[in-house]
Amino acid sequence: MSESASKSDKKSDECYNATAITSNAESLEFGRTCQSCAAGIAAGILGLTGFNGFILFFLSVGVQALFWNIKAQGNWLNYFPERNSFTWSIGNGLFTFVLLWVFFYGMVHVY
Amino acid sequence: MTDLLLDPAIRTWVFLPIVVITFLIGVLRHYISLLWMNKKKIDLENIADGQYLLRARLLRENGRFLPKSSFNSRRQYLVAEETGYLSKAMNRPAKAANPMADPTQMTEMLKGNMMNMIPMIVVGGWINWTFSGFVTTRVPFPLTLKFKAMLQRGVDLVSLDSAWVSSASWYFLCMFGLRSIYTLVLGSENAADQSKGMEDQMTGVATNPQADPKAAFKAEWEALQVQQHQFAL
Amino acid sequence: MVCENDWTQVSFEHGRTTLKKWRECGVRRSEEVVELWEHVISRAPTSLGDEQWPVYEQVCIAAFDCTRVDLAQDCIELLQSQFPDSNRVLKLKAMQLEATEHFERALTIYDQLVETDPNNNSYRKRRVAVLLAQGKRLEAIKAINEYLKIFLNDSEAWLQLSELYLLENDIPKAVHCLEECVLISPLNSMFLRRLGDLRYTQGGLENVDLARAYYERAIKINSTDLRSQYGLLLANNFIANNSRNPAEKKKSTTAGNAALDGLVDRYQKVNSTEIPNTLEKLRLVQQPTRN
Amino acid sequence: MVKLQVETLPVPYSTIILHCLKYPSNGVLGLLIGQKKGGKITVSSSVPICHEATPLAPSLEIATTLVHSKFGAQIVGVYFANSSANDKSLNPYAIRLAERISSVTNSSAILIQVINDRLMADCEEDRLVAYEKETENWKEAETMFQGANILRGLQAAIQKKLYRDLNDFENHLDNPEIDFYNTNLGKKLASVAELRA
Repeated sequence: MSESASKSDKKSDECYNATAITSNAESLEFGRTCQSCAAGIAAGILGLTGFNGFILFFLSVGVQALFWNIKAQGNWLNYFPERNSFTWSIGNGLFTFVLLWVFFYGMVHVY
Repeated sequence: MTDLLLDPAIRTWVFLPIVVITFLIGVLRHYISLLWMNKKKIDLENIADGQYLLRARLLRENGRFLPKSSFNSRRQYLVAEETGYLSKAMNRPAKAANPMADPTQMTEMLKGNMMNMIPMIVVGGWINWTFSGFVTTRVPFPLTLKFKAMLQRGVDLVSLDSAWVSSASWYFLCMFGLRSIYTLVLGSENAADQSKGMEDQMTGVATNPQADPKAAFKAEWEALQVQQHQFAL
Repeated sequence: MVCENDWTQVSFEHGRTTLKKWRECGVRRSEEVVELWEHVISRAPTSLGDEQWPVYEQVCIAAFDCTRVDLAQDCIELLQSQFPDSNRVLKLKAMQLEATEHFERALTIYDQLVETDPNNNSYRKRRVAVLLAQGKRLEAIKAINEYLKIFLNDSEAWLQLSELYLLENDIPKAVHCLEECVLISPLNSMFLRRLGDLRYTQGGLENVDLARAYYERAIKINSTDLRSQYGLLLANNFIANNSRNPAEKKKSTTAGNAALDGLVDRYQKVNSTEIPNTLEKLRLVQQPTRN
Repeated sequence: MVKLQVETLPVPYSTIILHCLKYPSNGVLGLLIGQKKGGKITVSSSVPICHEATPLAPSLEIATTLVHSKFGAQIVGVYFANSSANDKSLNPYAIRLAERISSVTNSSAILIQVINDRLMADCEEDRLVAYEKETENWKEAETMFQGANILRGLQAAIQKKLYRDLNDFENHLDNPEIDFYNTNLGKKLASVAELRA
């Protein structure tokens, strides 16, 4: 192994298996969707209004990231090019969260 | 904040149907696009273009696993002045690939837009027209007044708190919210929602070689020229 | 993987999953496929639902391999009735001609198939297979080169080409083909190990040094690959015996002995004692570094 | 130079044929173990090495070192079968391996070729043809063939599909537990009634 590879760029003989990355990304996406649905339903039924709803959402994002890191036994970089356990498709998650939040809030509290 | 009591009939006849309609339209669009995606007749030359582009990228990425001599011989093969495939393809006369002249290109683009924009506008308009004049639900988070005008179209009650939203806005909320649920139901790469298509267009991921081969070849050619090889093993 | 030897008493479900496994990883165990079909699956093929068509195709190809032309004929008729004008069934017919040595007629069908569907590379590969079956190795090499001009990222074709060059005893070209395979899938330890073998067979200090590098990388990817461990041992010993500068000699001797220890404890784990002590003979004694 | 007499005992004879039958689609290569007395070589057992048409140096080298350290000078030659049925030429890799063996055991090694189109179950003639190195080129040596009972024993073995238990050095490389000297297969073959010459 040539040691001359400078530490700045990643280990020079590192390369990623494309199919593995896509399947990992899909499972992350699946996890994110389920997490945001669960958070939305909870917020809706609990009738949280305003910011505590969003607090619940980001709390569940944190818990989700925690679980993912535990599953990856801490070395996240073995599975993904960069550390994105928090920021993974959070936009999508937010929209789904808001939808379900409003939906269940409407079902329980408005009608 | 006046607390309205909404007639439960709104829930059963407006609130729930909108969600169901949005979801089913997404599923419908997915299957229609599958039908319409006719087997694109890619002629051999485009395949070769695609393969050589992929080859150039592979050479750059994994070239470090080959000794210097074989890396250089391969690079030479690709970028040599007259014989290299990349250089030939780079200054190949631009065949009439521009969309205006090429009819098949036109129908492709039209079909793409048709599939995406029109259903969204039509259904939005229809919902707006049928379910106008009343509010469907209250949004649990406070909204500024600016939203009031947009979200309560057709309901011009000044005193009403802007948290109450009309059916059209609920439809748009469903549109964006259901996007990830489609992946649950229809599997990973589905064409149920049009926003994914828009994203691809913007990030250039979907530009296949036919669209602009010359630019892609030029980029690969330069990248290969500049690549200095360092045997990684 | 323990390979059962008798496939006649296997359960239907187990038979179905084995066939599926063999279909997916392209294993060539034709006789067992035919045996599985006749004794197990043929009892209720329709219960496989849609999966019966790929199974028929698999059994048909296996029947060709075992010269069971009768079984192959039945499969083709069934497939023909189900998919009247499908190119795949036509390809099976061409393979049948191949199996019965009518190479010319098979070639004409393949040429015709290539015209109708130029993007499908399996017809071109069948054409090369016919040339190989006729023993025309040089034409086969030319045909593969032609094929690779278009589909140049197909590692299966590169592997076949390197085999053919090896048969022509042209190792440098075989090395070139293997390097292509490594380029296409750098994480495949088999390509890396085979490239190491080729470099080692080429001989010469510089090639064996490259071979060692490839073996090291192959072991990094798949540490249980006995072949690369042996390769590493041989490469290091070769360098230790032939290299002139003492530092290199010392480094490769220690590396060689380390590889040897790795092999010995692999065999101890499998408690075979006879091979480890023969391997001990290959252990190099650390010559005092002469200054 | 009087022609060398080569006699292959029933067990190695059938192991060689079973090795070919286990891998019908590609050529095979293996080592011959036996004694050399005067002008007569008796092959007492055979070690299947690989089933690749183009075996590479490392696996051959390891196999020869292992077998040499176990059998010493008893290695008498190499057997091979070409992958395509009608290819009668001598396999260059087998020739090189035989030369390597004669240099290692410093006695001339023999080469046994399996005639592919005689592998049909019902064929009566001898399936093996032996060659010996005569100065520069390989000349056919005289093979002693015990005829009938070997073939009947062979058919019984093929009937019992014994070739599926055979393992060569390549399988050993895939999984170290596999014993590529095929001791238990040899016992099974010896137990086949007809084979007891």
